[in-house]
Amino acid sequence: MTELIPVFALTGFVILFGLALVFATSLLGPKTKQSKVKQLAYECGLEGEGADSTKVPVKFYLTAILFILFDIEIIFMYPWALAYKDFIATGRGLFIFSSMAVFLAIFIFGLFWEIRSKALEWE
Amino acid sequence: MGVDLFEITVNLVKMIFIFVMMVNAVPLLVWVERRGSAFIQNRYGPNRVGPLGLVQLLADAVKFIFKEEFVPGKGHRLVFYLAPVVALIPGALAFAAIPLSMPIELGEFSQIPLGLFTIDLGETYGPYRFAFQGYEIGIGIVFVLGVSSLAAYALLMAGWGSANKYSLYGALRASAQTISYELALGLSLVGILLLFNTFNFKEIVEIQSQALTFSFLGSQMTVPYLPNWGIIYQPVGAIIFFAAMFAETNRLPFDLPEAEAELVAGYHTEYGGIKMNMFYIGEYGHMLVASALMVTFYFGGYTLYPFFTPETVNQFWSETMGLTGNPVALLSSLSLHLVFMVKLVIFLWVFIHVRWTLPRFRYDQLMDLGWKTMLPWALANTILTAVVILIMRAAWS
Amino acid sequence: MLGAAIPFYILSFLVLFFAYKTITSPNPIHCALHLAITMINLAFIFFGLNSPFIGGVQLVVYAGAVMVLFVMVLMLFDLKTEVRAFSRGLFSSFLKVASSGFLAGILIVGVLMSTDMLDVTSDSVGVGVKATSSTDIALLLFNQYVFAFEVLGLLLLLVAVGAVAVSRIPGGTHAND
Amino acid sequence: MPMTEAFLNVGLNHYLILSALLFTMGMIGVLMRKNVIVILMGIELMLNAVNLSFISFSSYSGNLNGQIMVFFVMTIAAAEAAVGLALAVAIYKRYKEINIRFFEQLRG
Repeated sequence: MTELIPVFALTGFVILFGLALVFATSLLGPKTKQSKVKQLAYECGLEGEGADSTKVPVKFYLTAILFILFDIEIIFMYPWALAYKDFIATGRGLFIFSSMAVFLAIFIFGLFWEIRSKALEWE
Repeated sequence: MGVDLFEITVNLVKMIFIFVMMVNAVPLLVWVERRGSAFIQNRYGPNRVGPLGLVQLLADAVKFIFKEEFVPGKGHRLVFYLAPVVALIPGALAFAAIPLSMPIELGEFSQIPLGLFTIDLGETYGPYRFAFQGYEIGIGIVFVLGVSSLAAYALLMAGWGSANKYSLYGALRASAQTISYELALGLSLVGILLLFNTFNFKEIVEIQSQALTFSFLGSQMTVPYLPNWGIIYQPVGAIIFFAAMFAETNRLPFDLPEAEAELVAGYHTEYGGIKMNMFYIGEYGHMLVASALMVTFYFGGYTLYPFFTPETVNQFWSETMGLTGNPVALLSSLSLHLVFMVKLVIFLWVFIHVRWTLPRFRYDQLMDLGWKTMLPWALANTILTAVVILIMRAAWS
Repeated sequence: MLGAAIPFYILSFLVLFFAYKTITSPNPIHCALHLAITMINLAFIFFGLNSPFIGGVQLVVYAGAVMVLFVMVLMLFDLKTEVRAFSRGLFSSFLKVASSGFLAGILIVGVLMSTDMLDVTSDSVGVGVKATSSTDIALLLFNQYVFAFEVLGLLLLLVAVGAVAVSRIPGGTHAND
Repeated sequence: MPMTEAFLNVGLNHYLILSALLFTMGMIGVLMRKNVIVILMGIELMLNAVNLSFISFSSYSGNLNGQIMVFFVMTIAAAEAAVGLALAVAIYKRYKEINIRFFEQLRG
């Protein structure tokens, strides 16, 4: 665990730095009266209902779901790429290639199915 | 982190120095960006405050800190305040994991020579090995990918914490965009992994510091005077990586989240003063990381094969300049760092130049480009690389 | 010894604290953000346990993808802070917490009693354990688990198809207003 | 002092106890919360607790199979979260409700 101490130290330093900057403005900045009109969201001058009531297209979450699935498939390719030459060196290159070829065939089928089914269409 | 006080101090100072370097690069880059855009558009840019307008940066920084504090009335205070702080983290953590030069290997020493006089330390220190980076992480690539995928939180927190519809919409757009392009980004790196077979940045750079060497139909081929750079094997991968990095940094031509005409200023509509500036630090930090990764993966990192490699630099300082011991290690590391910085600056300029050259995409074009063009191309690149490696090695081994 | 203990205790405190916040915050978005911090800390615990690759995957997959999806979906819903976040019934809640606590107690006592029987006592900390390289994992994965790997690919395809199909169910955040 | 010794000598026990506590928290979350999405989060917590115990056993016994298993568990957990959220969104779109109590009344 000791090799992680620098990472924690840097994270802590960055957070402290950021908080210090944020608090510096609240200390140094001018203090004017806050009014209701001033605190309105920068929209159209009407009182907003807050972002909570915004309706957003479902497309966004569909994109996120498809991202997760493809992201995992890509992460699976990393160890494969790492061991590729080792397998070739031991004469099992065709095996490792075909095992990924099957996986990639599924991946590509999935990708083209998504494209054909218009799941990735933004109008 | 270190065995004695000296090593711990050096490591801490080094880390903070790298972070401060990132933070300070921001005003400089903003200045370059403003002057550069003015140059491209045949204007002057900031030129009043100080020589070449350089002091303008200082004036801006002071102005940012003395701005009034503001939270939208319906906003979620804590999330609103924390979002800019979170925006700083991914860039800083990722940049600290990238080697900026070769490690400094110090032998034992008991005095510090400073030109004419020397400081006697009294006792013997060393030997030490200081990596020229914040910290060495064995699985560098996965770590950097993981850390920079956290950038989506800052956007989402900013958008939601502001309680503003423009902000929320901008945040959703931004995060959908970053995650879409992360796929092409991750996939383009598979080609690099296939070639170099390691997650470690330092090993990747070391492989690239030699002459162009590859196996051709089972026999080892070497091309002298050409560096063993990733770009030579992976031109398509490099282009996809660079384009995806543009989208990750949310810069033009991919700056849809803050498309002024549609969304005011996107997720930082409600932010002002230093808090908005912190988002900029995050963005420019991402730019630095992108350029550094580009240099490390495809352009030889801190080496430039025939002229600047760890061996030649060592040789230059020890034989040509006649130095021995620790100064050689120190100076050769610093000169390689200079090589890295030159490459980094070139890529940063490309980032800035592209911003003022290309028009903005429409959102559907942007998503189409990510999912339907870049992802298939990255896949094709991966398959082609695998097939070529198999043909060049397998049957003849 | 202390160098390993301090990060462990800091990390486990953070993990438990944010896990606690995850299940108690009334606002679901806060829950999701707390859970994301928990995941990041867990990733660092994995790094510390000589499995850096799994730690990195945890960062990329959980913290970078799954939790982003959670946060996005919660922003999609117009969820006000839940007035009553917990299910009602004093007696049944007490029963639930008590049985969970009982389970935790059994687990902890079981751990304390049984690890002595294993060959991996605290004496062997960091001594016999060699730093595992990611290549070893890759070799193992593609030597012994190729079939599981292919099946997972198929599973992910099915999930993608299913998610698209489910998202086609009529109604919509736009439509009904 | 054997007590401080046991406290400072971080070993397998410590990780397993952490995992047990994490699992319990996830379980309480699943049992007590009403929001379906928060319940999914509780499930993620429980899965992570199990991953932690896998990893600690793998690390302390030097057996890599545990890490592979965690890799698979993560994949399945992510797939589960994706499907679960898709269903939650679908039901929410139809009925404007994500209370787990309401889900009990859904028939055919």
